[in-house]
Amino acid sequence: MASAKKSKIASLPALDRAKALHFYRQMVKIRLFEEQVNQLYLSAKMPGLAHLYIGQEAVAVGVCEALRRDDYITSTHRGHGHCLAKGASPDKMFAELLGKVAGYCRGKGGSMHIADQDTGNLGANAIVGGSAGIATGAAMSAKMRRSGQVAVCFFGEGALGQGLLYESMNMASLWKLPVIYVCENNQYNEYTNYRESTAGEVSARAEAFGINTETIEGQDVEAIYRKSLEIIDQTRRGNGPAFLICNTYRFYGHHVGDIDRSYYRSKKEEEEWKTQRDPVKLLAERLQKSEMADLELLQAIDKEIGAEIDDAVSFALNAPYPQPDEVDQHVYA
Amino acid sequence: MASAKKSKIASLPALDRAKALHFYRQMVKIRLFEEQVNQLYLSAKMPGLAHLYIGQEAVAVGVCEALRRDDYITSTHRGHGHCLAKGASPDKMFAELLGKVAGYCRGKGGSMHIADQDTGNLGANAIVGGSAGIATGAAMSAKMRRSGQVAVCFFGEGALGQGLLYESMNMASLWKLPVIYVCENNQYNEYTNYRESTAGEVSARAEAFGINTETIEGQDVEAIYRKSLEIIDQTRRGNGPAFLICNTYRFYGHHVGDIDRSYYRSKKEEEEWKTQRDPVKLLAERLQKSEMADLELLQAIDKEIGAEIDDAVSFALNAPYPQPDEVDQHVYA
Amino acid sequence: MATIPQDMHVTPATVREITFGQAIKEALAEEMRRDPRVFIIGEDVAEAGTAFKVLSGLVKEFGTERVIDSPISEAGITGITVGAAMTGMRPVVDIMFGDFITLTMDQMVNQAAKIHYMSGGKLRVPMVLRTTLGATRRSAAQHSQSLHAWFSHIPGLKVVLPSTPFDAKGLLKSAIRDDGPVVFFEDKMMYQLKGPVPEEEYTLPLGVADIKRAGQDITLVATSSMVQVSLRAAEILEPIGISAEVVDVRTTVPLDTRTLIDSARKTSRAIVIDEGYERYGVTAEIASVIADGAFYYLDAPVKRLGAMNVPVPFSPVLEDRTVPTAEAVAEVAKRLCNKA
Amino acid sequence: MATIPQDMHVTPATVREITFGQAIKEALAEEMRRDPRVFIIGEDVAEAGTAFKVLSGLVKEFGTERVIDSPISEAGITGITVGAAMTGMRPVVDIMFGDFITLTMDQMVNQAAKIHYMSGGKLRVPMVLRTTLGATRRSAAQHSQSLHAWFSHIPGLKVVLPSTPFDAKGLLKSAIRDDGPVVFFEDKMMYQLKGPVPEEEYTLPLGVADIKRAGQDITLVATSSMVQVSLRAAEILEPIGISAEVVDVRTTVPLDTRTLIDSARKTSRAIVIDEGYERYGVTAEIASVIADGAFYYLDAPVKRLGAMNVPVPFSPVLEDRTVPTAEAVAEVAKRLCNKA
Ligand SMILES: Cc1ncc(C[n+]2csc(CCOP(=O)(O)OP(=O)(O)O)c2C)c(N)n1
Ligand SMILES: Cc1ncc(C[n+]2csc(CCOP(=O)(O)OP(=O)(O)O)c2C)c(N)n1
Ligand SMILES: [Mg+2]
Ligand SMILES: [Mg+2]
Repeated sequence: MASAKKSKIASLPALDRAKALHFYRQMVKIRLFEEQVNQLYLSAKMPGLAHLYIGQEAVAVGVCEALRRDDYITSTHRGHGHCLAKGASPDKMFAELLGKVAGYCRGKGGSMHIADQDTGNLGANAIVGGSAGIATGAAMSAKMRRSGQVAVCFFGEGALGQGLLYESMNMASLWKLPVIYVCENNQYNEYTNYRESTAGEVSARAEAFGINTETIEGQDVEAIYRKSLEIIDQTRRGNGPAFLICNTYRFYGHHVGDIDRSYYRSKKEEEEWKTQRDPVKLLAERLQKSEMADLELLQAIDKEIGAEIDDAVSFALNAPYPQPDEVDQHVYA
Repeated sequence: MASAKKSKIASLPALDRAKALHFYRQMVKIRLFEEQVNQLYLSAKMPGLAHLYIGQEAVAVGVCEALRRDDYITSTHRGHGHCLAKGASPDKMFAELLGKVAGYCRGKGGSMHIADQDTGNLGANAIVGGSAGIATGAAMSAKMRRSGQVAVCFFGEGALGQGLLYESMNMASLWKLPVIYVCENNQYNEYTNYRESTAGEVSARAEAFGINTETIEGQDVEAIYRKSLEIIDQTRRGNGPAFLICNTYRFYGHHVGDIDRSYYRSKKEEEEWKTQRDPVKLLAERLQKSEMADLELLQAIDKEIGAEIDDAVSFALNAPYPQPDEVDQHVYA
Repeated sequence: MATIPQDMHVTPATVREITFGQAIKEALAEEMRRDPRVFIIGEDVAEAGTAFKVLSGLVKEFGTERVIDSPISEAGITGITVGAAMTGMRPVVDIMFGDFITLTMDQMVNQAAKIHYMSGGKLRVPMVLRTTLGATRRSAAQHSQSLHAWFSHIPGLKVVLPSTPFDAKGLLKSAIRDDGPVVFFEDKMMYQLKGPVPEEEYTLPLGVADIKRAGQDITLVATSSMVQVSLRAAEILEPIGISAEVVDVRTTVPLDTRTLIDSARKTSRAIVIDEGYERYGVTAEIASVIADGAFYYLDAPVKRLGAMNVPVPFSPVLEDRTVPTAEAVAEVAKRLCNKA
Repeated sequence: MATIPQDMHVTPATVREITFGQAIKEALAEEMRRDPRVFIIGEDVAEAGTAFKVLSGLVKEFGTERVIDSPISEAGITGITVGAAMTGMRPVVDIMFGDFITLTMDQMVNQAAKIHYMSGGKLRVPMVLRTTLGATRRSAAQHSQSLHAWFSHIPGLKVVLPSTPFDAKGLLKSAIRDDGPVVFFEDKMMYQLKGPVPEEEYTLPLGVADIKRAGQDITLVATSSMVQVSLRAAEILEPIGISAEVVDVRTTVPLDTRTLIDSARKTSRAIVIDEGYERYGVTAEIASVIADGAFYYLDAPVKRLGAMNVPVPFSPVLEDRTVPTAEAVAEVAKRLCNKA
């Protein structure tokens, strides 16, 4: 099987049309999902806050498309993209965001804690860096069970400040665990540029533990997909953990309430990324250039997915809340 | 002052005799102190356990001799050597080890918690890696107070497993704090060889944070002293933190009760270090070769210090215990 | 500048209404002006003024050398704070959500709390750890806890839980001047609460409870967010002829046992209300101190209301059931007074 | 293989005397044989068999794939344990000294304890964290604490405190088979204590207190190390005509409140003894549960004896004053029974 994969990579041609269009669908799905989340917040229909993934879609899709359905991921407070990319359905996600019983966690988790074991999603985590040990442990479990699964630990560059990450990488490297640490460097820890919080070179942090480390452009879904296939394959064959740095950007605020951002980053910077480095636009252009799709087709897809998202939202809006007496259920397994 | 130091380094000749003999005295003091600790344990006169520094004397002396009296150090469970090298007196140390009120901590701290602010010793620490933040904070304080002090954080290679160390190094590098991390790699974390617990290269762990890192032979006090003068001077001038790796060896057990060690390291390995890489013997030989001292003089020094240690022990043995009602004093400042 | 005794009434002339958050900021600003050794370190405390915007503007006055943005390293910044405090500074570390103190426990409990004692009284750790507590912000299980019971359990730490802008300012100033480590918990939901605070400088002593409302029939002992809840409960009880005394403990360590016990002896009934998990929480200590100290005066068992013993759920319909309400407190009070 | 009800007496024929440490090792070995998903991870657990030599030999039978020596990374190994437990394994993580749980709090409290609830009951974390408690080993402030009150405060965690070899084995086996996270505290000073343990396999349910000695005049509720202390106190009280009932809570969560309250109602007096710091410790919860549940039956206030509220001092003359002794318990009992 592993060797089969290898040949697959070797022979990998220009992304085939079906796959390319599927990537597009997935990225559009995340984009439109998050725009709806923002609307739900602005219209005061969503309790609490949410952290939008808009601008980073290529990372979640590029990496998750290279995974098996039974492979594991752990995610972060900015987790909707990872969740969708791994295969979750928008209706149950919206239901969770609105605290409804039809949600993935029966409304108990909310935006920062969506988990879905059916797609290998071990859960978003509201503790920065909090899932580094969990993902590493899932990889250890996969190795012990000889299941051939790998675990991907998604985290923002802010988690480089958390000691747990280094403790985990050390053990992953020592024991050659099948875990891939995916650092999404969107340039900011909340309201602070990562250069003010991060000494030295990010790549050196993982290389120091003897971990195979790669840095790539985070807005190019195809590049991320190809690189992911390669390192995931290596990791799956028992060559030990890998560390992937994807340079990207969040187009909106740290959370939906972070409107005035001028004190920590310039409008100009935001405009540049939105106009020149939008991962969805970039893929759409490539699809048209390579004549895999014309504008019409892409617009049809947008429309179709827009409708799916709208249905998901109304499903969630109309779904019932949990019975109050559920409050003390699921404390002990 | 700083520049004065610089010229001092540049012009540093073969170690002058007075200094060389002083190094010898300090190393012998640690050696004999620890041998007495072992005796006190074997004769059941010391409560609890202690972790002997024998074999590593060159590190504490080489580094501390390059420090100002008002510079700070933090130490570990294996801390007697650092404490003596920074200027503590054996009598109050033995008193502390025996739980007497004349001890540095009035008997409340014991072997793993000796602190002595008069010599800048912020305390030994029984939590592996537990003082990484404290030393870094002391350096931050020195910088804020513009005191010109530096802080040295002594720790064993086992502390490389603790996330706090990485969190601390990141901030020390970001803010160019005057802290020197001294990693004493004595090859073992308790009963496990460090290679089984440490992935990659130790030096890369600090370099990853953009920290100036040096690895040296830990049994050569002169080499350690010279290298320390150099990096401490750099650090003191505001060039940021440094990381010094000293490869060394503990000649006896992890603690005084660790007698049968064959299951984790060979007699042969121990013998090689004791016979060929004993830092005290190596210095003694060098002193004789360079004709700074003859055997007679060295033996006289041994005898003199032996007497000092014996007096210190009997002082401690005869000293009174704290009054029982001291038990709830010093909980709140 | 005098310490204001709990019973003193501030003369109206000098008073203005400010929010709880402003009171915190004023206390920090005044202490930073007064003592150059005081500085602030934490995540997004400078330009951003914290996630709750409580410190907005401080960096303008004191600069980034004294209002320091840190990496996301709770253990590291707490350790740095301990080391700085041991060597001549008086740092205030900001831990954004109380849930994150889980990452600081070794530095606070094995280091900060014990260094003075382990050194036989030689070393001192004059630091303040400011953090938050309180649920019902729809922030779910990892951003809603009130974990002050943990620190209250540890000898060597003092623990402050203010319930009004006036108390917050006076207690924070005392915490900063204390020669040992103090943990200061702020209720996130209270930052906008307004209250009278004098223009003049003042401090409030740590270890002195405050009777927020005098009463005869039952004693409601409360902390932080639950003080306001208890005051509302007292209003519900008033019309039905139950006069409730509301005692704010203000600091769980040192605990003003005398005031609590005296009030319970006077009223013969007591309920302890706190937003931490009820089981093994601070209500247990306070209730057992009262049950012991007022044993021969009590007409009914001391009751406790804490947060429900469940991780804090996200869904509003569930979360609202986990925190004690004025109505719930009033119900228990009625039963104890046989008026239910 | 049947669960042994607390009152059952094991038939002598099948019983041998083994130490507390051997009982722990037997429980682990039996569960590892029975279930391939069980493994052990910790510092020096393999060849060294832990710092207390409790696991000596396990690595011979199960190999280094199932008895795993780790780096000195308490947070990391606990996190790995959580992740492994979520994905089909049943790990047992060894945290050498209870003082080091300070480093595991985020992984245990924000992750392990909440994952089942936050996922709406979908994900499970069947793991055991084994650690130690207890002072008087002359190990000073950072190696002598009994911090079980912290975990007992957290919904989602179960907390076990065995006091005999028999209980240790039966409770550890149940902890390993539990589908959620369980924290298991072992008294360092008890590892050499011998007691009867049947050859036959058995488990003991979590949440069932055990009356270790029946009595009429006063109830001594104790945990872990303090159960033996209480039994000795009962012997001191016997000759002077005070019949003490000793109740071992066995698990602080779930807490068998029924048994505790019934005993106190029967004897009309109670003392709660535990080796954790007294203030805001487990004695507070248990005492207030009894004071409430037995209010109308008590002839005297419920008293508490915990460790003195000071960091544990090194000097033997000081350390010995910080832990409750049989004599101290007996003194309090005499006063409560008006025989002092
Ligand atoms: C341990 C911890 N500290 C602080 C926070 C508050 N916080 C939430 S998100 C965030 C910034 C995270 O930045 P990054 O990891 O780069 O992720 P991004 O938000 O950029 O996706 C912070 C500080 C937290 N949730 N957990
Ligand atoms: C946080 C923590 N974990 C575990 C221990 C137990 N312990 C004491 S010393 C030690 C080994 C330390 O090895 P190293 O850092 O290399 O120092 P060395 O003993 O070799 O001087 C361990 C695991 C501890 N004291 N603190
Ligand atoms: Mg970021
Ligand atoms: Mg070592």
